[in-house]
Amino acid sequence: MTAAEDTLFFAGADGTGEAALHIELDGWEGPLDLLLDLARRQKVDLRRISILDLTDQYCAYIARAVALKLELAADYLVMAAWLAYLKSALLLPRTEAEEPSPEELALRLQLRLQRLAAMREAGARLMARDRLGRDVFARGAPEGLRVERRSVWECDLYALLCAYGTVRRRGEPVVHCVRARAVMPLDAALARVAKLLGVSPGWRELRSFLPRGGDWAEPRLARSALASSFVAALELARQGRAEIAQDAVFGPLLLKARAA
Amino acid sequence: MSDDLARAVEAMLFAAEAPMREAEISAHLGGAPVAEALRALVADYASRGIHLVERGGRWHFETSPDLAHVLRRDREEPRHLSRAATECLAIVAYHEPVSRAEIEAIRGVQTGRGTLDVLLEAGWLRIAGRREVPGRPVIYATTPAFLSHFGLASRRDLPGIEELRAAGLLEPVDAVLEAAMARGSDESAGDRLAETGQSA
Amino acid sequence: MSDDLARAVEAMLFAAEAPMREAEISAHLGGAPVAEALRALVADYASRGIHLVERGGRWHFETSPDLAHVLRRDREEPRHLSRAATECLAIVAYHEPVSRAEIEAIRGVQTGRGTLDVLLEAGWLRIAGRREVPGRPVIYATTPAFLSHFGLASRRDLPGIEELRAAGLLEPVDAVLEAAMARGSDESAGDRLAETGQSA
Repeated sequence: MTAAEDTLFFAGADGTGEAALHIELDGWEGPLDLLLDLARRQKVDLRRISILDLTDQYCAYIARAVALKLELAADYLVMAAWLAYLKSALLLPRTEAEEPSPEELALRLQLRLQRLAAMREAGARLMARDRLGRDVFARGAPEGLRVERRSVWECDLYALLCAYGTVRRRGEPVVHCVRARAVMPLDAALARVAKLLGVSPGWRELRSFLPRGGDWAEPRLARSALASSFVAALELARQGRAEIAQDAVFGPLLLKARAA
Repeated sequence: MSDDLARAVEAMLFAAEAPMREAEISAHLGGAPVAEALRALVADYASRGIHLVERGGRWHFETSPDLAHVLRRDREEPRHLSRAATECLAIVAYHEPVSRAEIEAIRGVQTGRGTLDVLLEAGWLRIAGRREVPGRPVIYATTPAFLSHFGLASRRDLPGIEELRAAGLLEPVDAVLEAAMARGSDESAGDRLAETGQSA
Repeated sequence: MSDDLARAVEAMLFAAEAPMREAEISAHLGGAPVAEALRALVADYASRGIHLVERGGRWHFETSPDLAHVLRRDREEPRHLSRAATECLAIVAYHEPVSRAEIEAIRGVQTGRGTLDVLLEAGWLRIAGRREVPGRPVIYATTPAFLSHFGLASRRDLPGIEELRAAGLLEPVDAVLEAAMARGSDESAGDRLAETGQSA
């Protein structure tokens, strides 16, 4: 602390005071840091420190810094104001139900200083330990341990046989058989519907135009005949050779030849 | 051991990033003669897991040669054989001995060198010589390890083509799939067909 | 020494590039229990220039601290830590896990992002999750590398941690304050206030 003391009580002793104070302010990390330094100067246990003395020292210090026109961070000034308030509260007769009490505020400040001092001390002790890479050293050139990964391949007989099956299938020539499906082509339907329309004078249901019996009983062929005949009917209507009527939705489709 | 010089030499060689000459060690210790300390250390470590050795005039610690195996650890990692490798293995098993060209002809796909390497490494294939044709290609065959891994007494235990066919393994994928689907959704498929019939 | 297991452990820790957990050592040796061997080695090396030490549950060899002066020559001093960083490190080590706000509450000053970054980069601090309070602040803790760098077997070995704990200096101000205020004006508080009054 002696170095800090020197700078604090520079009082122009060596003519470099102004600069020293400036540097010193840079060196303090905030008001709490400065307060701890001042408290240490009381050379008593932090638990027995006088908050009032501390306040006076801090305020005097800040006042001096201001007189030297040094720029002070706002939080130094806030702390100064707060300490001045704390001092007045401690000195004035107690007002009723003041929360928090000035004693509590003083105690809180003291506890905070103790904690900061404890951590500063702890940090110093930590740094003074025998440190790896500074005081003690690990092996300079370790060979290193190697973990060699070895694959254990997994495969079972079923997978093997499936694979062989796949290979054999792939090797077989691929033959595509497209079976001709029995349908009624549109041309045939057109011819058939046109012919039947010509021989029937009135309305006739579309279904009555369909061929029956034999192969036509097969459902898929029957469906094809119905679809083709319907398209044929639409085509004839478009050509003006037939008329189509349907009385109800999904009702029977009626067909009639149109007088040309 | 209480000899401070030997302790210093010991620590220095331990922390050194490269082997050190006797003169270097001595220079670090203010010129103290270190030959005696080195000799003492060699003796100290003779029966330990670490030895102090001199190589080409430079000293360093190294692990005892008989412990090389503990510095290396094998870890087994189970891995599934790739489809390509499984197919190659199957082809060799059914057709051995075969060359790579023959495997490719049967698979209908090019086969990477790595695929066969995996099977050689797994110990399931071996190189069974060379085929006496132009180019003398290497031919492959299966190993006893292959038989025992797959639980086969001999290659004759591999199911024949007819058996594979019976097991459905040779049917085209579509047919097998269709059959499976039909079997799987019997009643619902039936319903659907009946419906279609009506609506026609 | 003729114990093969101890020799193997010795060689392994000697060759390892990083400190090893007892379980890792054991795994490398096929699961053999190594606690006994480690104890024997610690004793073997106690008076040598190299020591076997445990730091945060991990074992490694390092040079004896009393030989620092021999070895430090022509080695670069590890980067000097700023006062802010030293304080942060101490606060995290003694209070872990802590948030940045908690560090700042103790230091009474804002902590630049860079200060914690330096410690994270050095590998001495790690982010240990988030505190489940509003804002979910990140909390910091020390690493095994911190313990090994500062030669600590565990956080219990932090200098003076027991005394600090006993004195309540590791508890938040609020907690201690409440207790102190609840005690009311016991003698020490009375003294202090009397003193304060006098000095005014």
